[in-house]
Amino acid sequence: MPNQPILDHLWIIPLLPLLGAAVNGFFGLKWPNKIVNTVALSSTGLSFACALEAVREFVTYVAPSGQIFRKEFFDWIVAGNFRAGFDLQMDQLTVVMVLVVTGVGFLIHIYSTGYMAHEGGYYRFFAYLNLFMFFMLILVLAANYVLLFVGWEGVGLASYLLIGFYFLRKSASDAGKKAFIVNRIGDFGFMLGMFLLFRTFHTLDFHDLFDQITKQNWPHEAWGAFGMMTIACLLLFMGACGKSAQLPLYVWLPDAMEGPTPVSALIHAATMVTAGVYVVARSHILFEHSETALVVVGTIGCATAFFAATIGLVQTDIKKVLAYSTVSQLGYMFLACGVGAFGAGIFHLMTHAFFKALLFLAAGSVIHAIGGEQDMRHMGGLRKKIKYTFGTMFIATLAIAGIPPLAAFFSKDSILLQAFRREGGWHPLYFIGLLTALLTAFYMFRLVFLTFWGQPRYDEHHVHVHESPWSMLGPLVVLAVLSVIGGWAAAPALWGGKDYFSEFLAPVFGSGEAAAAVDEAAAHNLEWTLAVVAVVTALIGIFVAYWLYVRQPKKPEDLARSMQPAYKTLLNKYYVDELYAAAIVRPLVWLSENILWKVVDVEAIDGTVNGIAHGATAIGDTVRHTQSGNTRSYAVWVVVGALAIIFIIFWPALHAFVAPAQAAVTK
Amino acid sequence: MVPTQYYLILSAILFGLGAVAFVVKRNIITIFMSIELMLNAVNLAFVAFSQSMPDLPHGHKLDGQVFVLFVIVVAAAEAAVGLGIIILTARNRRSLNIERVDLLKL
Amino acid sequence: MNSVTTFLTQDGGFWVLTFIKIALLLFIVLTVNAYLTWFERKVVALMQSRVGPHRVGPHGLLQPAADGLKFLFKEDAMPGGVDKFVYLLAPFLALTLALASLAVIPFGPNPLPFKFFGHQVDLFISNPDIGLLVLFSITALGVYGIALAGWASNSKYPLLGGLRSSAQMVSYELSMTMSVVGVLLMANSFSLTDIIQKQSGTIAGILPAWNIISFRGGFFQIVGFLCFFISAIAETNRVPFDLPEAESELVAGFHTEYSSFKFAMFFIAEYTSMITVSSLCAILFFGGWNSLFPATWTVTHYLPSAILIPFGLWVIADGLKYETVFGKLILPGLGAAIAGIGALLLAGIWIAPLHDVNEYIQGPFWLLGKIFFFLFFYVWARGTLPRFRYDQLMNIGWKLLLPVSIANVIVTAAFVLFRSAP
Amino acid sequence: MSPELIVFFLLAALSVIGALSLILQKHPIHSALSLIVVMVSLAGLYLLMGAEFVAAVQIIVYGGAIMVLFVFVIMLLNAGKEEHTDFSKLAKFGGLPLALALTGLLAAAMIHNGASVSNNATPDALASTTKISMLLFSTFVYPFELTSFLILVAIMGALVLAQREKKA
Repeated sequence: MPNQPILDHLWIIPLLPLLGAAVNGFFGLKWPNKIVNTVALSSTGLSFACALEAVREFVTYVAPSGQIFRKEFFDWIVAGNFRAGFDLQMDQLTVVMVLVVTGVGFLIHIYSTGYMAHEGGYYRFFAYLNLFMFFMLILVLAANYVLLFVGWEGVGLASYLLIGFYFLRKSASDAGKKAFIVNRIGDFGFMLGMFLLFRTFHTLDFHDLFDQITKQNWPHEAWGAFGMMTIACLLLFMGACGKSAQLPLYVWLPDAMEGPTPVSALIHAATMVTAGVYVVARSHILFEHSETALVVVGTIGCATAFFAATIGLVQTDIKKVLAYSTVSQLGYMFLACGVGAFGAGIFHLMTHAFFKALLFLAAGSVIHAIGGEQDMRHMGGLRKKIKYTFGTMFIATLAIAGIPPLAAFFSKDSILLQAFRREGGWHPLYFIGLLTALLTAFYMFRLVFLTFWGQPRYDEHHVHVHESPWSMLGPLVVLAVLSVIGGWAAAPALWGGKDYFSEFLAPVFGSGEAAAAVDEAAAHNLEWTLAVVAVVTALIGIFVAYWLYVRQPKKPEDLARSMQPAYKTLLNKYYVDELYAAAIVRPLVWLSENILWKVVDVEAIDGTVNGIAHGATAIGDTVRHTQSGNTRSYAVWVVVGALAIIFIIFWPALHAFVAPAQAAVTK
Repeated sequence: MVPTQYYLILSAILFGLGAVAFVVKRNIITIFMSIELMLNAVNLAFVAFSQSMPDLPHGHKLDGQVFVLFVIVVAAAEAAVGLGIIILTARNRRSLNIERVDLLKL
Repeated sequence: MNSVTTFLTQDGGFWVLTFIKIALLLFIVLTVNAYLTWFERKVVALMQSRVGPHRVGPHGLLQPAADGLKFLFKEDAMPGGVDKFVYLLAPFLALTLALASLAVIPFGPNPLPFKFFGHQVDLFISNPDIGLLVLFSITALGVYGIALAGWASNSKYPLLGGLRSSAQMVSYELSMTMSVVGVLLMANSFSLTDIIQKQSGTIAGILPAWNIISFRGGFFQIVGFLCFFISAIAETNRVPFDLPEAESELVAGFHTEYSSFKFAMFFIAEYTSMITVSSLCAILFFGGWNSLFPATWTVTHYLPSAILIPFGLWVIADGLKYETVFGKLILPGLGAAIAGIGALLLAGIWIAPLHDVNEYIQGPFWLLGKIFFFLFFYVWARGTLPRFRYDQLMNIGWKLLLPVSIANVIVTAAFVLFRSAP
Repeated sequence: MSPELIVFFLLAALSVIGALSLILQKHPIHSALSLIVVMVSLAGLYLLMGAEFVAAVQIIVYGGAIMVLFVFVIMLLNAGKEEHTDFSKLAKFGGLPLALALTGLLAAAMIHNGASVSNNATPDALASTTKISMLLFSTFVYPFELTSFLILVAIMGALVLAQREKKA
């Protein structure tokens, strides 16, 4: 066994942020920002370093032998034949996730030191952020569903805390609650899924579980068949929908923008929301065994992508736009998973983490620059004033729009490719995806144009725009670089080379998608055509945006007026929130008020408790007369008690002692 | 050799007398003393049993006597605290008659 | 062989012997008590440059007798409204316990050379293995005499005196017991004879191996001795700890209401307990009957005669000064007797049996000498020291003596452990 | 009738008489004295059983400390004879028979179960003392330490209880 210090002590990676959180949370209140920074940054930075080292060790020692690293640290729950240990594992998928989480997380920590500098509750913020890091790492490193669920819930908690960071603002705290509750619905499904899995396989450990399935080659469930596997997958996917804001549970994510921008960047763009995708990819073996589940995943992903994109068209709040774009990008990832291209999904997850984090951070920088303004209608013409922010954000926008050779081009392209290649009625998904790409390019550039081009629409006397400090710009630059080169691992595929990324992930997902390639030449042409098509669509989108928002800035209003109802619908996000309110929330409230509260709680529960109390009082009233308060009467009672006890103890002896006498009497 | 039963019966009688005193006496201090009497009776039983035990290794024979020592210690502690309480009661109630101490009811 | 002798040769003889011994001891002790009072008054008088008793007999030697008669013939008044039973019980209790404690003190190493109907005659009434514990039990009970006396007198001052004394005795009993534990550790026994035997021999060839200076098998007990002696003085309610009978505050303390013989009982009890304590000091810390000199210095065996002969001669000379019959006859006779005894012992050099006798009395001689020394110490203290205030008394008892003696126990235990370690 | 039996019966009679007089005496001091008698005679019984150490401790602690404390308190509070009150009935007609029943029951049980135990006393005083101390510091060392702690607590409790309330 070659020495692999970190890999053998994998727990260090999640523990460091936890320590940071604890230290800051308990002692940070009195400390100056410097110390809090030191703690938070050092903890995350160290854990990033450890992650790098761990990955190095994994790649050098473990990966070549074609197996995964897996270690049980201690038993957490052991009940009967059920065991949930604190087991961590590391395989290629984990590698990607861990690097993304720690890396991007670290960058965002740095950024936050600048962004939050003037906020209250500084230490609280970093404590929460570190806490989030801890749970996220647990989530990605977990070697069984139970531990994964711990991380899953933990990140939910962290996100709740951070969305409600400005808890004095009602909207913020409401958003936090909303996120929490909506996630609960998903988690409900997730847990059911876990139970079902355990009931069937008697283990929740990834390794054993998947082994069982592959070894005793579990029957593939065809389209429309609702076998156990399908149900399990759907339940798991329900959880994923909650976490990753897919239809119909996406509603919390836009509101989550109430949190500080770094939070939106880290949690609600880069890492947490992708947990759903991660889970689906992690349990791809299950999904591959159920056609139905795959179809559902793909369709929902695709639908979400399109749906969110359409809403994104008309949003005016810069962060809201990004939020909806996040939702739609997540849709892409699920689409990828749906078509069985898990590798592509993860690939897009990674690139998306880069550019979307970058977008958010840049947006944050913009907001920071013009003093907290988030409405794009009050921006404009910032191009000159904040060069670096602009530059980085522009790169990110190009990236998300899918312009080669930037990251998202490759990832999105591969997703669409796989979607197209997939046999059996998947083409609609491909086309919707393409359309979504168009929309994406459009609204992203709408955002950029509205923000950076045209005349300033804020009053320049009060707001004086200033570039952000380097603590914020640094991460921007780094992320910009990443979102440029992030995708090149897959680039050679276009030139007949091989897709290194999916190569790397192959041990996890198997080379399923590679096998799908029929014959090399045809595949090649297909790839090129699709790539060109994608790029062209993107360009069209960009051009339209340019035409509408730079050439004739008046045009959009006319358009909006001309197609009033559609516009209104989009502006109000298809009235989904209202729908939920009417369909679910209000009935629930009514139920709890009139049944649960007025009947069950007051009548039944309180009634019982008070009844018991009254009964006790009544009995006491009758019995209390024995309590004369006279000590000697108590003494007498004591004697009686002693008598009784001795009598009971010695009864057999006494019986033997008395029996002969009785016998004598009876004679 | 005095048979052990004799000691046991004696201790039973003493205990009973202690109990009687415990219920019939009216002076708090005397009642307290009757408790001591009962303890003594128990000690007697302890010692009697211990000397009637066969002499095993690990000195099982003497466990009874050790217990007596413990009982005595506890009795001493009890006397200290109990008499303190009695002094307080006497101060507050101006009487040592147990019937005057009837605040134990609700 | 008649029935009496048979009875006596059976263990009935043992009872008789014991009875005789008790009677003898009582007689001696009571006499010694009586003359102790005389001695005390004389010494204190000398210290205060007075003459002291000198009317009744030469040097007031008959004073004790006179006092005794007075005690006997005075009216025995009993104050009204006393609790008769307890009032009478108290002095008996005090005296009995005081005398009883003498029963376990061994006065000599080996039994008398002759047998009493086949029963060996030891120089103690009984020598239980837990002698010291017995002593302490008796002293523990000694409180009642005083406390009950104080309570039964149905009078303020005695009550206060009784309360004080019981509190005082209970407090000092603690430190007294504690201070002895060191000796017990070194002797590893409760038996007084064992304790004495452990102290026989010499250290460094010349010094006596007495607990007070000896490191043998432990640690020297000088601290223990001081604690013991101080608390013993307090235990016996003697100056400077005689608060129970602090005249200035409490008239005469617990025995204010006692007159004539009942008072005498308390008196005798006090002096007897003085003797007991002195002998305990001698036994526990000063080697009991072990000689001050190494056994090899046979010369020192004639120390008794060296003291007796001159003393006797002086008595003769002194007696001749008087015109009274007493002076002319009795004192010289007494002196002659003393000197004669001394001479006989001295004659042991040449005459074997006398030599044995001389050897035999070495033990008792040394023990009695030490006891006498401590009795003198008592008197000395009375002559010199002022009385403590009550709070000072309690402070000394609880805050000084007890901790110190406990520390002494710990140190000694450590040393004993260290010594016994292989 | 061996001398041991004689001594036993003497001491037993003494103790029973003491216990009785504890009940019959009206004055607390007399009760205390009779209790002391009981304790001393019990100590004698222990000696008879060869438990010399326990006997000594019984006298020193019970006789010399605890009972002194009682007497002391009685004297301090100047307790008088106990007066009769209406509540005595309950005790007399309720408690007395019960207590006597208790005695009988106990005695019966003791006799019956005691029949099994045989008396093989080996009076070996000093050895037993040594053994007791061995036991105390080996087998029973935790209880021993606990009792020391208990005493500490008791001391503090007594102090707190008995101190005269501060005149603020």
